[in-house]
Amino acid sequence: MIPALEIMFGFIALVGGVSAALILDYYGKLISLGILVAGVIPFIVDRGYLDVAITVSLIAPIATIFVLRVVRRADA
Amino acid sequence: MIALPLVAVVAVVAALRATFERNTARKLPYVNVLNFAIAASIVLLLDHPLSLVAAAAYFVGSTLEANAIASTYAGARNQ
Amino acid sequence: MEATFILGLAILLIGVLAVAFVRPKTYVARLINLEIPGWGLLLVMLAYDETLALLTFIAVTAISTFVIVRLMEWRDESC
Amino acid sequence: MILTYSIGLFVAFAVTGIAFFALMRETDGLHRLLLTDLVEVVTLAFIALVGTDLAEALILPGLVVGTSELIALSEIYRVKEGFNRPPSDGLQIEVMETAPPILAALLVGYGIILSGFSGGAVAGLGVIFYFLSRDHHERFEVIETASGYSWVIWIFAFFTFMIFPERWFFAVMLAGSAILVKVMAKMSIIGTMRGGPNV
Repeated sequence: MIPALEIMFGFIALVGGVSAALILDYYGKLISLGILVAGVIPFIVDRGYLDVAITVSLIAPIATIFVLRVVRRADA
Repeated sequence: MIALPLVAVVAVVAALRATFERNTARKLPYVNVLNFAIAASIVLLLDHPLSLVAAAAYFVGSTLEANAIASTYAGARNQ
Repeated sequence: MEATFILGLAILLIGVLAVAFVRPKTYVARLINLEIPGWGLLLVMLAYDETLALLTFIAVTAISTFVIVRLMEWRDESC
Repeated sequence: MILTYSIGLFVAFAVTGIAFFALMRETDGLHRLLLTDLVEVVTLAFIALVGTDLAEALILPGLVVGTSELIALSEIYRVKEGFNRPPSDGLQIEVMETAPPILAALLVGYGIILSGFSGGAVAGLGVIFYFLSRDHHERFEVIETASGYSWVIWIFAFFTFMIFPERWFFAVMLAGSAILVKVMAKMSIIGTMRGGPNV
């Protein structure tokens, strides 16, 4: 991967991480976690671990759905 | 070779718009754009038959996540 | 190698700061923030090609999230 | 390479300091449990910095111990605080109607290909997710029976290693699949532990 692309995808991951840390709303936090995952996935693919990328992209939404159960109770 | 940087620029713009959008419900379309762009860049990054499967898996997973967040948010607002 | 490693360390640092000095100080916010250092550690492991540890780590993180979620549900129901 | 390692070690030390500082200042029980999970992640970063197959061999037992420790601590906390009313039904959104069978099937299939503890964790996560979205009764006998048989297979593979060392490949296959079933059974029991009538 050329350095410009690394900077771009790394920037997406950093933006997702920082905003997940700073946003106060729970739903906004979960959306920012999605952005963080979106920035991390191209690095995994670039190193050739496609099986890891498939597993990670299937497990990440499951963890989000687990958290949503608590968020709905805390929000209501 | 212009396709991959273009997709990456789209992804960066979508991520920035999604981050700096105040309204939570209005963040979700930008997140969907970001997911499209990342799924495209997975295919373009690695020339391998399995990368299509990886892009499909990422697309399914991220769409599921966005849908789950959206419907929970809507359900919490309706009550 | 370098970019992945440094990005992983940065996200690990951001995540640990976010969990340690969490705002608002609620259980749910801390649980959501707890996922950020996990992704940083994933990138560090990725830089050293520790595939099997990485896969197990992701699955175990999701499982421990579920364990804490279940504990919180018991707590909400009983209080 | 050496510079990379020193930077990583420095960041790992700083992060560990922050995590233990937060753990020291915290007094609430559930917050302390969450911070214990954070400390586990942070200390795994030290091991990951070793960066060879040794690191991989050290991380896997750390993860096993961390999971079982977290499960045990959460049970102790629940009993100590007297949370004895089981939670009601979970998330009622339309995604949970159709997605769990497909995702669970994919994860279990991939877990079977992986085998061993990693496969067990991945497949167990799929089974947890499936049980979470369905009503589940009287399935414990089946799970416990499968777990018991897999224990027998594991012991059998161990004796095969001892007595017939030339059949090592067969023994490795047996042991891997047995550990897979065992870990998957244990993890899926977490998914059903919602305080039903037969827990």
